[in-house]
Amino acid sequence: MTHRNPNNIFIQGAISPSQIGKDIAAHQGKTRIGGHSIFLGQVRADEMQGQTVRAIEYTAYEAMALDKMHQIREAIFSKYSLVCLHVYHSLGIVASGEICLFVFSSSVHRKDAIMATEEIVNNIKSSLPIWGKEIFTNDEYQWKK
Amino acid sequence: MTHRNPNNIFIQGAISPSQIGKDIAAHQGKTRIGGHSIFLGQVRADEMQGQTVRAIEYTAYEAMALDKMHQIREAIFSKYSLVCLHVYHSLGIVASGEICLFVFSSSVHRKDAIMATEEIVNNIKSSLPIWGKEIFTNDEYQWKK
Amino acid sequence: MSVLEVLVFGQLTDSIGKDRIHFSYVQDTELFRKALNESFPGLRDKTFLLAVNQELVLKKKILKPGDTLALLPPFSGG
Amino acid sequence: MSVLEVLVFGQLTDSIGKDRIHFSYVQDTELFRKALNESFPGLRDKTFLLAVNQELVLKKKILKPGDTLALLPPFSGG
Repeated sequence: MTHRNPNNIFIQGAISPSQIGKDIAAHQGKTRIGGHSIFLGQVRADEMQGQTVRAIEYTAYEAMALDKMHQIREAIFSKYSLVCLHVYHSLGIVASGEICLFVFSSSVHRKDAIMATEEIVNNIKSSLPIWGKEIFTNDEYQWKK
Repeated sequence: MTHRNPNNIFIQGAISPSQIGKDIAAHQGKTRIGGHSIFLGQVRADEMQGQTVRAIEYTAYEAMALDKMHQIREAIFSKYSLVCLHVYHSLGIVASGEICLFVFSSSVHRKDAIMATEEIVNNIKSSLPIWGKEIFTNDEYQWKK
Repeated sequence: MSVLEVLVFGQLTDSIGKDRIHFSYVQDTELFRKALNESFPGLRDKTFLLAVNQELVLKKKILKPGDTLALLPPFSGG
Repeated sequence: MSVLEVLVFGQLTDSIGKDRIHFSYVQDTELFRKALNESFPGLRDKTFLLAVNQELVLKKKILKPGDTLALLPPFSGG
Protein backbone atom coordinates (compact mmCIF):
# COMPACT_ATOMS: atom_id res chain seq x y z
CA MET A 1 0.00 0.00 0.00
CA THR A 2 1.59 3.25 -1.08
CA HIS A 3 1.08 6.19 1.23
CA ARG A 4 0.46 9.62 -0.12
CA ASN A 5 2.26 12.74 0.95
CA PRO A 6 0.50 14.66 3.67
CA ASN A 7 -2.00 16.81 1.82
CA ASN A 8 -3.25 20.08 3.11
CA ILE A 9 -6.57 19.26 4.75
CA PHE A 10 -7.56 22.89 5.27
CA ILE A 11 -9.88 24.82 3.03
CA GLN A 12 -11.12 28.36 3.51
CA GLY A 13 -14.79 28.55 4.44
CA ALA A 14 -17.48 25.90 4.06
CA ILE A 15 -17.10 22.63 2.18
CA SER A 16 -19.58 22.62 -0.71
CA PRO A 17 -21.98 19.69 -1.21
CA SER A 18 -21.45 19.80 -4.96
CA GLN A 19 -17.70 19.39 -4.44
CA ILE A 20 -18.47 16.35 -2.26
CA GLY A 21 -20.54 14.96 -5.15
CA LYS A 22 -17.59 15.55 -7.50
CA ASP A 23 -15.17 13.87 -5.10
CA ILE A 24 -17.46 10.82 -4.96
CA ALA A 25 -17.71 10.75 -8.76
CA ALA A 26 -13.90 10.88 -9.02
CA HIS A 27 -13.77 7.45 -7.38
CA GLN A 28 -15.82 5.64 -10.00
CA GLY A 29 -12.69 4.69 -11.92
CA LYS A 30 -11.31 2.91 -8.85
CA THR A 31 -13.16 -0.34 -9.41
CA ARG A 32 -11.50 -2.22 -6.53
CA ILE A 33 -13.58 -0.10 -4.15
CA GLY A 34 -16.68 -1.78 -2.73
CA GLY A 35 -17.65 0.76 -0.07
CA HIS A 36 -17.21 4.39 0.86
CA SER A 37 -17.78 5.69 4.37
CA ILE A 38 -18.25 9.44 4.66
CA PHE A 39 -18.62 11.65 7.70
CA LEU A 40 -19.69 15.29 7.37
CA GLY A 41 -19.61 17.75 10.23
CA GLN A 42 -22.26 20.47 9.93
CA VAL A 43 -22.38 23.68 11.98
CA ARG A 44 -25.40 23.67 14.30
CA ALA A 45 -27.48 26.75 15.05
CA ASP A 46 -27.30 25.99 18.78
CA GLU A 47 -29.18 28.29 21.14
CA MET A 48 -27.47 29.49 24.28
CA GLN A 49 -28.57 32.21 26.69
CA GLY A 50 -31.21 33.43 24.26
CA GLN A 51 -28.74 33.71 21.41
CA THR A 52 -28.40 31.52 18.33
CA VAL A 53 -25.10 30.45 16.75
CA ARG A 54 -24.99 31.89 13.24
CA ALA A 55 -21.48 30.65 12.35
CA ILE A 56 -18.32 29.09 13.68
CA GLU A 57 -14.96 30.65 12.92
CA TYR A 58 -12.21 28.01 12.82
CA THR A 59 -8.54 28.64 13.47
CA ALA A 60 -5.75 26.10 13.70
CA TYR A 61 -2.09 25.64 14.42
CA GLU A 62 -1.84 24.58 10.81
CA ALA A 63 1.68 23.17 10.61
CA MET A 64 1.19 21.07 13.73
CA ALA A 65 -2.27 19.94 12.60
CA LEU A 66 -0.99 18.76 9.22
CA ASP A 67 1.87 16.92 10.85
CA LYS A 68 -0.49 15.25 13.30
CA MET A 69 -2.96 14.43 10.51
CA HIS A 70 -0.13 12.74 8.63
CA GLN A 71 0.55 10.55 11.68
CA ILE A 72 -3.16 9.72 11.94
CA ARG A 73 -3.23 8.72 8.25
CA GLU A 74 -0.20 6.48 8.63
CA ALA A 75 -1.69 4.75 11.66
CA ILE A 76 -5.05 4.28 9.92
CA PHE A 77 -3.46 2.88 6.74
CA SER A 78 -1.46 0.41 8.80
CA LYS A 79 -4.53 -0.65 10.78
CA TYR A 80 -7.18 -0.86 8.05
CA SER A 81 -7.07 -1.98 4.44
CA LEU A 82 -8.06 1.21 2.64
CA VAL A 83 -7.98 2.06 -1.05
CA CYS A 84 -8.04 5.78 -0.31
CA LEU A 85 -8.67 8.37 2.34
CA HIS A 86 -9.46 12.07 2.04
CA VAL A 87 -9.91 14.59 4.85
CA TYR A 88 -10.97 18.25 4.63
CA HIS A 89 -11.52 20.71 7.47
CA SER A 90 -12.67 24.30 7.14
CA LEU A 91 -10.80 27.35 8.38
CA GLY A 92 -12.43 30.75 8.81
CA ILE A 93 -16.16 31.35 8.87
CA VAL A 94 -18.63 28.52 8.32
CA ALA A 95 -22.30 29.48 8.66
CA SER A 96 -24.86 27.33 10.48
CA GLY A 97 -26.08 24.56 8.20
CA GLU A 98 -22.84 24.50 6.24
CA ILE A 99 -20.28 21.70 6.27
CA CYS A 100 -16.98 22.12 8.13
CA LEU A 101 -15.53 18.58 8.09
CA PHE A 102 -15.44 15.93 5.36
CA VAL A 103 -13.85 12.53 6.00
CA PHE A 104 -14.00 10.06 3.11
CA SER A 105 -12.61 6.50 3.39
CA SER A 106 -12.90 3.84 0.70
CA SER A 107 -12.12 0.14 0.89
CA VAL A 108 -12.68 -3.16 -0.89
CA HIS A 109 -14.91 -4.47 1.91
CA ARG A 110 -17.13 -2.10 3.82
CA LYS A 111 -15.91 -2.77 7.34
CA ASP A 112 -12.49 -1.17 6.85
CA ALA A 113 -13.90 2.08 5.48
CA ILE A 114 -16.59 2.31 8.16
CA MET A 115 -14.19 1.72 11.04
CA ALA A 116 -11.52 3.98 9.55
CA THR A 117 -13.88 6.93 9.12
CA GLU A 118 -15.19 6.67 12.67
CA GLU A 119 -11.68 6.44 14.11
CA ILE A 120 -10.39 9.34 12.00
CA VAL A 121 -13.27 11.60 13.06
CA ASN A 122 -12.57 10.80 16.72
CA ASN A 123 -8.87 11.47 16.20
CA ILE A 124 -9.50 14.75 14.40
CA LYS A 125 -11.71 15.98 17.24
CA SER A 126 -9.35 14.86 20.00
CA SER A 127 -5.92 15.42 18.49
CA LEU A 128 -5.86 18.18 15.89
CA PRO A 129 -5.03 21.68 17.18
CA ILE A 130 -8.13 23.37 15.76
CA TRP A 131 -10.42 25.79 17.59
CA GLY A 132 -13.96 26.90 16.89
CA LYS A 133 -15.38 30.27 17.91
CA GLU A 134 -19.17 30.23 18.02
CA ILE A 135 -20.50 33.52 16.72
CA PHE A 136 -24.03 34.47 17.75
CA THR A 137 -26.59 36.41 15.77
CA ASN A 138 -25.80 39.51 17.86
CA ASP A 139 -22.09 39.12 16.93
CA GLU A 140 -21.04 38.16 20.44
CA TYR A 141 -19.11 34.93 20.62
CA GLN A 142 -17.94 32.11 22.81
CA TRP A 143 -15.21 29.55 22.26
CA LYS A 144 -16.59 26.16 21.37
CA LYS A 145 -16.11 23.47 24.00
CA MET B 1 -49.70 -6.54 8.93
CA THR B 2 -50.79 -2.92 8.67
CA HIS B 3 -49.43 -0.99 5.75
CA ARG B 4 -47.77 2.13 7.04
CA ASN B 5 -46.92 3.55 3.66
CA PRO B 6 -43.20 2.73 3.68
CA ASN B 7 -41.13 4.92 1.41
CA ASN B 8 -39.77 3.44 -1.74
CA ILE B 9 -36.02 2.93 -1.40
CA PHE B 10 -35.56 1.53 -4.90
CA ILE B 11 -34.27 3.44 -7.88
CA GLN B 12 -33.62 2.10 -11.37
CA GLY B 13 -29.94 1.85 -12.24
CA ALA B 14 -26.98 3.53 -10.54
CA ILE B 15 -27.20 6.25 -7.89
CA SER B 16 -25.56 9.40 -9.26
CA PRO B 17 -22.87 11.23 -7.27
CA SER B 18 -24.33 14.59 -8.23
CA GLN B 19 -27.69 13.54 -6.76
CA ILE B 20 -25.85 12.60 -3.56
CA GLY B 21 -24.35 16.10 -3.53
CA LYS B 22 -27.84 17.57 -3.98
CA ASP B 23 -29.23 15.41 -1.17
CA ILE B 24 -26.46 16.66 1.13
CA ALA B 25 -27.18 20.27 0.13
CA ALA B 26 -30.87 19.74 0.89
CA HIS B 27 -29.96 19.28 4.57
CA GLN B 28 -28.34 22.67 5.04
CA GLY B 29 -31.61 24.18 6.21
CA LYS B 30 -31.81 21.61 9.03
CA THR B 31 -29.59 23.50 11.44
CA ARG B 32 -30.09 21.11 14.36
CA ILE B 33 -27.92 18.60 12.50
CA GLY B 34 -24.29 18.39 13.65
CA GLY B 35 -23.17 15.30 11.75
CA HIS B 36 -24.02 13.22 8.72
CA SER B 37 -22.84 9.64 8.30
CA ILE B 38 -23.01 8.28 4.77
CA PHE B 39 -22.33 4.83 3.41
CA LEU B 40 -22.05 4.20 -0.33
CA GLY B 41 -21.87 0.74 -1.85
CA GLN B 42 -19.95 0.67 -5.12
CA VAL B 43 -19.91 -2.22 -7.61
CA ARG B 44 -16.45 -3.83 -7.75
CA ALA B 45 -14.87 -5.13 -10.96
CA ASP B 46 -13.95 -8.38 -9.22
CA GLU B 47 -11.99 -10.94 -11.21
CA MET B 48 -13.05 -14.58 -11.07
CA GLN B 49 -11.88 -17.46 -13.23
CA GLY B 50 -10.22 -15.09 -15.68
CA GLN B 51 -13.35 -12.97 -16.07
CA THR B 52 -14.05 -9.49 -14.74
CA VAL B 53 -17.37 -8.29 -13.35
CA ARG B 54 -18.63 -5.49 -15.58
CA ALA B 55 -21.96 -4.93 -13.78
CA ILE B 56 -24.35 -6.25 -11.17
CA GLU B 57 -28.02 -6.65 -11.97
CA TYR B 58 -30.15 -6.26 -8.87
CA THR B 59 -33.60 -7.75 -8.36
CA ALA B 60 -35.71 -7.68 -5.21
CA TYR B 61 -38.93 -8.88 -3.67
CA GLU B 62 -39.89 -5.23 -3.59
CA ALA B 63 -43.01 -5.26 -1.44
CA MET B 64 -41.37 -7.41 1.23
CA ALA B 65 -38.14 -5.38 1.09
CA LEU B 66 -40.02 -2.10 1.60
CA ASP B 67 -41.98 -3.53 4.48
CA LYS B 68 -38.79 -4.87 6.09
CA MET B 69 -37.01 -1.56 5.49
CA HIS B 70 -39.83 0.20 7.26
CA GLN B 71 -39.33 -2.07 10.28
CA ILE B 72 -35.59 -1.38 10.20
CA ARG B 73 -36.25 2.39 10.13
CA GLU B 74 -38.64 2.17 13.07
CA ALA B 75 -36.13 0.17 15.11
CA ILE B 76 -33.29 2.55 14.26
CA PHE B 77 -35.32 5.66 15.14
CA SER B 78 -36.26 4.15 18.49
CA LYS B 79 -32.64 3.20 19.23
CA TYR B 80 -30.77 6.30 18.05
CA SER B 81 -31.55 9.99 18.16
CA LEU B 82 -31.68 10.85 14.46
CA VAL B 83 -32.86 14.01 12.72
CA CYS B 84 -33.31 12.16 9.43
CA LEU B 85 -32.52 8.99 7.56
CA HIS B 86 -32.52 8.26 3.83
CA VAL B 87 -31.86 4.94 2.12
CA TYR B 88 -31.60 4.20 -1.61
CA HIS B 89 -30.83 0.89 -3.30
CA SER B 90 -30.47 0.28 -7.02
CA LEU B 91 -32.50 -2.18 -9.05
CA GLY B 92 -31.48 -3.34 -12.53
CA ILE B 93 -28.03 -2.90 -14.03
CA VAL B 94 -25.29 -1.03 -12.14
CA ALA B 95 -21.90 -0.98 -13.87
CA SER B 96 -18.62 -1.52 -12.03
CA GLY B 97 -17.50 1.68 -10.37
CA GLU B 98 -21.07 2.94 -10.00
CA ILE B 99 -22.98 3.32 -6.75
CA CYS B 100 -25.73 0.83 -5.83
CA LEU B 101 -26.45 1.72 -2.16
CA PHE B 102 -26.73 5.08 -0.39
CA VAL B 103 -27.44 5.25 3.34
CA PHE B 104 -27.56 8.75 4.84
CA SER B 105 -28.16 9.35 8.59
CA SER B 106 -28.07 12.74 10.28
CA SER B 107 -28.05 13.57 13.97
CA VAL B 108 -27.37 16.36 16.43
CA HIS B 109 -24.30 14.58 17.84
CA ARG B 110 -22.15 12.47 15.57
CA LYS B 111 -22.29 9.17 17.44
CA ASP B 112 -25.96 8.50 16.67
CA ALA B 113 -25.58 9.02 12.92
CA ILE B 114 -22.39 6.94 12.74
CA MET B 115 -23.84 4.01 14.65
CA ALA B 116 -27.17 4.19 12.84
CA THR B 117 -25.58 4.11 9.38
CA GLU B 118 -23.40 1.14 10.21
CA GLU B 119 -26.32 -0.79 11.69
CA ILE B 120 -28.62 0.02 8.76
CA VAL B 121 -26.04 -1.13 6.22
CA ASN B 122 -25.63 -4.41 8.10
CA ASN B 123 -29.41 -4.84 8.28
CA ILE B 124 -29.86 -4.09 4.58
CA LYS B 125 -27.28 -6.69 3.63
CA SER B 126 -28.61 -9.36 6.00
CA SER B 127 -32.36 -8.75 5.95
CA LEU B 128 -33.58 -7.22 2.70
CA PRO B 129 -34.70 -9.65 -0.01
CA ILE B 130 -32.43 -8.31 -2.74
CA TRP B 131 -30.23 -10.34 -5.07
CA GLY B 132 -27.27 -9.36 -7.20
CA LYS B 133 -26.28 -11.11 -10.41
CA GLU B 134 -22.65 -10.49 -11.30
CA ILE B 135 -22.32 -10.08 -15.06
CA PHE B 136 -18.89 -10.68 -16.54
CA THR B 137 -17.31 -8.98 -19.52
CA ASN B 138 -18.11 -12.04 -21.67
CA ASP B 139 -21.80 -11.74 -20.61
CA GLU B 140 -21.73 -14.90 -18.53
CA TYR B 141 -22.93 -14.41 -14.97
CA GLN B 142 -22.96 -15.78 -11.48
CA TRP B 143 -25.21 -14.97 -8.57
CA LYS B 144 -23.49 -12.82 -5.99
CA LYS B 145 -22.78 -14.53 -2.66
CA MET C 1 -59.67 -23.77 -7.70
CA SER C 2 -57.48 -23.57 -4.63
CA VAL C 3 -54.00 -22.47 -5.48
CA LEU C 4 -50.89 -21.06 -3.93
CA GLU C 5 -49.05 -18.35 -5.79
CA VAL C 6 -45.28 -18.87 -5.64
CA LEU C 7 -42.77 -16.10 -6.35
CA VAL C 8 -39.25 -17.20 -7.28
CA PHE C 9 -36.15 -15.07 -6.74
CA GLY C 10 -32.42 -14.92 -7.39
CA GLN C 11 -30.57 -18.05 -8.50
CA LEU C 12 -33.74 -20.12 -8.00
CA THR C 13 -35.16 -18.54 -11.14
CA ASP C 14 -32.38 -20.45 -12.96
CA SER C 15 -33.37 -23.72 -11.27
CA ILE C 16 -37.08 -23.28 -11.94
CA GLY C 17 -36.93 -21.37 -15.20
CA LYS C 18 -39.66 -18.93 -14.13
CA ASP C 19 -40.11 -16.17 -11.57
CA ARG C 20 -43.72 -17.03 -10.75
CA ILE C 21 -45.48 -20.39 -10.59
CA HIS C 22 -48.74 -21.73 -9.23
CA PHE C 23 -49.10 -24.73 -6.96
CA SER C 24 -52.14 -26.70 -5.91
CA TYR C 25 -53.10 -25.87 -2.37
CA VAL C 26 -51.44 -27.88 0.40
CA GLN C 27 -52.10 -27.45 4.10
CA ASP C 28 -48.79 -26.27 5.44
CA THR C 29 -45.29 -25.16 4.50
CA GLU C 30 -43.73 -28.59 5.11
CA LEU C 31 -46.09 -30.21 2.63
CA PHE C 32 -45.36 -27.34 0.26
CA ARG C 33 -41.58 -27.89 0.45
CA LYS C 34 -42.15 -31.59 -0.23
CA ALA C 35 -44.33 -30.92 -3.27
CA LEU C 36 -41.88 -28.30 -4.54
CA ASN C 37 -38.94 -30.72 -4.34
CA GLU C 38 -40.94 -33.33 -6.24
CA SER C 39 -41.76 -30.89 -9.01
CA PHE C 40 -38.27 -29.38 -9.14
CA PRO C 41 -35.66 -31.92 -8.08
CA GLY C 42 -32.95 -29.35 -8.82
CA LEU C 43 -34.07 -27.43 -5.71
CA ARG C 44 -33.11 -30.24 -3.29
CA ASP C 45 -29.53 -29.04 -2.86
CA LYS C 46 -30.41 -25.34 -2.79
CA THR C 47 -30.59 -23.27 0.36
CA PHE C 48 -33.58 -20.96 0.56
CA LEU C 49 -36.09 -19.54 3.00
CA LEU C 50 -39.83 -19.34 2.53
CA ALA C 51 -41.94 -16.26 2.98
CA VAL C 52 -45.71 -16.45 3.26
CA ASN C 53 -47.49 -13.20 2.43
CA GLN C 54 -44.17 -11.34 2.76
CA GLU C 55 -43.38 -12.74 6.21
CA LEU C 56 -40.38 -15.02 6.65
CA VAL C 57 -41.45 -18.44 7.87
CA LEU C 58 -38.84 -20.33 9.85
CA LYS C 59 -41.08 -23.04 11.36
CA LYS C 60 -44.00 -25.02 9.96
CA LYS C 61 -46.90 -22.73 9.13
CA ILE C 62 -50.48 -23.53 8.15
CA LEU C 63 -51.38 -22.21 4.70
CA LYS C 64 -54.65 -20.76 3.40
CA PRO C 65 -55.79 -21.03 -0.19
CA GLY C 66 -54.66 -17.95 -2.09
CA ASP C 67 -51.56 -17.38 0.06
CA THR C 68 -48.53 -15.96 -1.72
CA LEU C 69 -45.35 -17.85 -1.03
CA ALA C 70 -41.87 -16.74 -1.99
CA LEU C 71 -38.68 -18.74 -2.42
CA LEU C 72 -35.81 -16.66 -1.09
CA PRO C 73 -32.21 -17.74 -1.65
CA PRO C 74 -29.55 -16.02 0.50
CA PHE C 75 -29.82 -12.25 0.13
CA SER C 76 -27.00 -10.41 -1.62
CA GLY C 77 -28.08 -6.78 -1.79
CA GLY C 78 -25.91 -3.80 -1.03
CA MET D 1 19.39 37.99 22.21
CA SER D 2 18.04 34.58 23.21
CA VAL D 3 14.30 34.37 22.82
CA LEU D 4 11.49 31.90 22.69
CA GLU D 5 8.76 32.44 20.15
CA VAL D 6 5.32 31.77 21.61
CA LEU D 7 2.23 31.09 19.47
CA VAL D 8 -1.15 31.67 21.14
CA PHE D 9 -4.35 29.91 20.07
CA GLY D 10 -8.08 29.76 20.69
CA GLN D 11 -9.54 31.44 23.77
CA LEU D 12 -6.03 32.23 25.05
CA THR D 13 -5.76 34.91 22.38
CA ASP D 14 -8.49 36.70 24.38
CA SER D 15 -6.52 36.33 27.63
CA ILE D 16 -3.23 37.50 26.13
CA GLY D 17 -4.56 39.90 23.51
CA LYS D 18 -2.14 38.64 20.83
CA ASP D 19 -1.61 35.49 18.82
CA ARG D 20 2.21 35.66 18.93
CA ILE D 21 4.54 36.89 21.67
CA HIS D 22 8.22 36.66 22.46
CA PHE D 23 9.70 35.55 25.75
CA SER D 24 13.21 35.77 27.12
CA TYR D 25 14.88 32.39 27.05
CA VAL D 26 14.34 30.13 30.05
CA GLN D 27 15.84 26.69 30.45
CA ASP D 28 12.83 24.45 30.53
CA THR D 29 9.05 24.31 30.15
CA GLU D 30 8.35 24.54 33.89
CA LEU D 31 10.28 27.79 34.15
CA PHE D 32 8.46 28.98 31.03
CA ARG D 33 5.02 28.26 32.55
CA LYS D 34 6.07 30.18 35.67
CA ALA D 35 7.26 33.20 33.68
CA LEU D 36 4.13 33.09 31.54
CA ASN D 37 1.83 33.12 34.59
CA GLU D 38 3.74 36.09 36.01
CA SER D 39 3.37 38.07 32.79
CA PHE D 40 -0.28 37.04 32.25
CA PRO D 41 -2.02 36.36 35.57
CA GLY D 42 -5.25 35.73 33.61
CA LEU D 43 -3.77 32.45 32.38
CA ARG D 44 -3.54 30.93 35.86
CA ASP D 45 -7.04 29.47 35.77
CA LYS D 46 -6.89 28.40 32.12
CA THR D 47 -6.31 24.86 30.98
CA PHE D 48 -3.86 24.49 28.13
CA LEU D 49 -1.12 22.23 26.83
CA LEU D 50 2.29 23.31 25.59
CA ALA D 51 3.83 22.31 22.30
CA VAL D 52 7.52 22.80 21.59
CA ASN D 53 8.38 22.89 17.91
CA GLN D 54 4.97 21.39 17.09
CA GLU D 55 5.34 18.47 19.52
CA LEU D 56 3.04 18.22 22.52
CA VAL D 57 5.00 18.37 25.76
CA LEU D 58 3.38 16.64 28.70
CA LYS D 59 6.39 16.50 31.04
CA LYS D 60 9.17 18.97 31.77
CA LYS D 61 11.29 19.54 28.70
CA ILE D 62 14.60 21.36 28.28
CA LEU D 63 14.33 24.35 25.91
CA LYS D 64 16.83 25.68 23.40
CA PRO D 65 17.07 29.34 22.41
CA GLY D 66 14.94 29.90 19.32
CA ASP D 67 12.44 27.15 20.14
CA THR D 68 8.85 27.80 19.10
CA LEU D 69 6.34 27.17 21.87
CA ALA D 70 2.58 27.07 21.45
CA LEU D 71 -0.18 27.52 24.01
CA LEU D 72 -2.96 25.08 23.14
CA PRO D 73 -6.31 25.29 24.91
CA PRO D 74 -8.61 22.23 24.53
CA PHE D 75 -9.15 21.45 20.85
CA SER D 76 -12.62 21.99 19.38
CA GLY D 77 -12.32 21.19 15.69
CA GLY D 78 -14.75 19.16 13.64
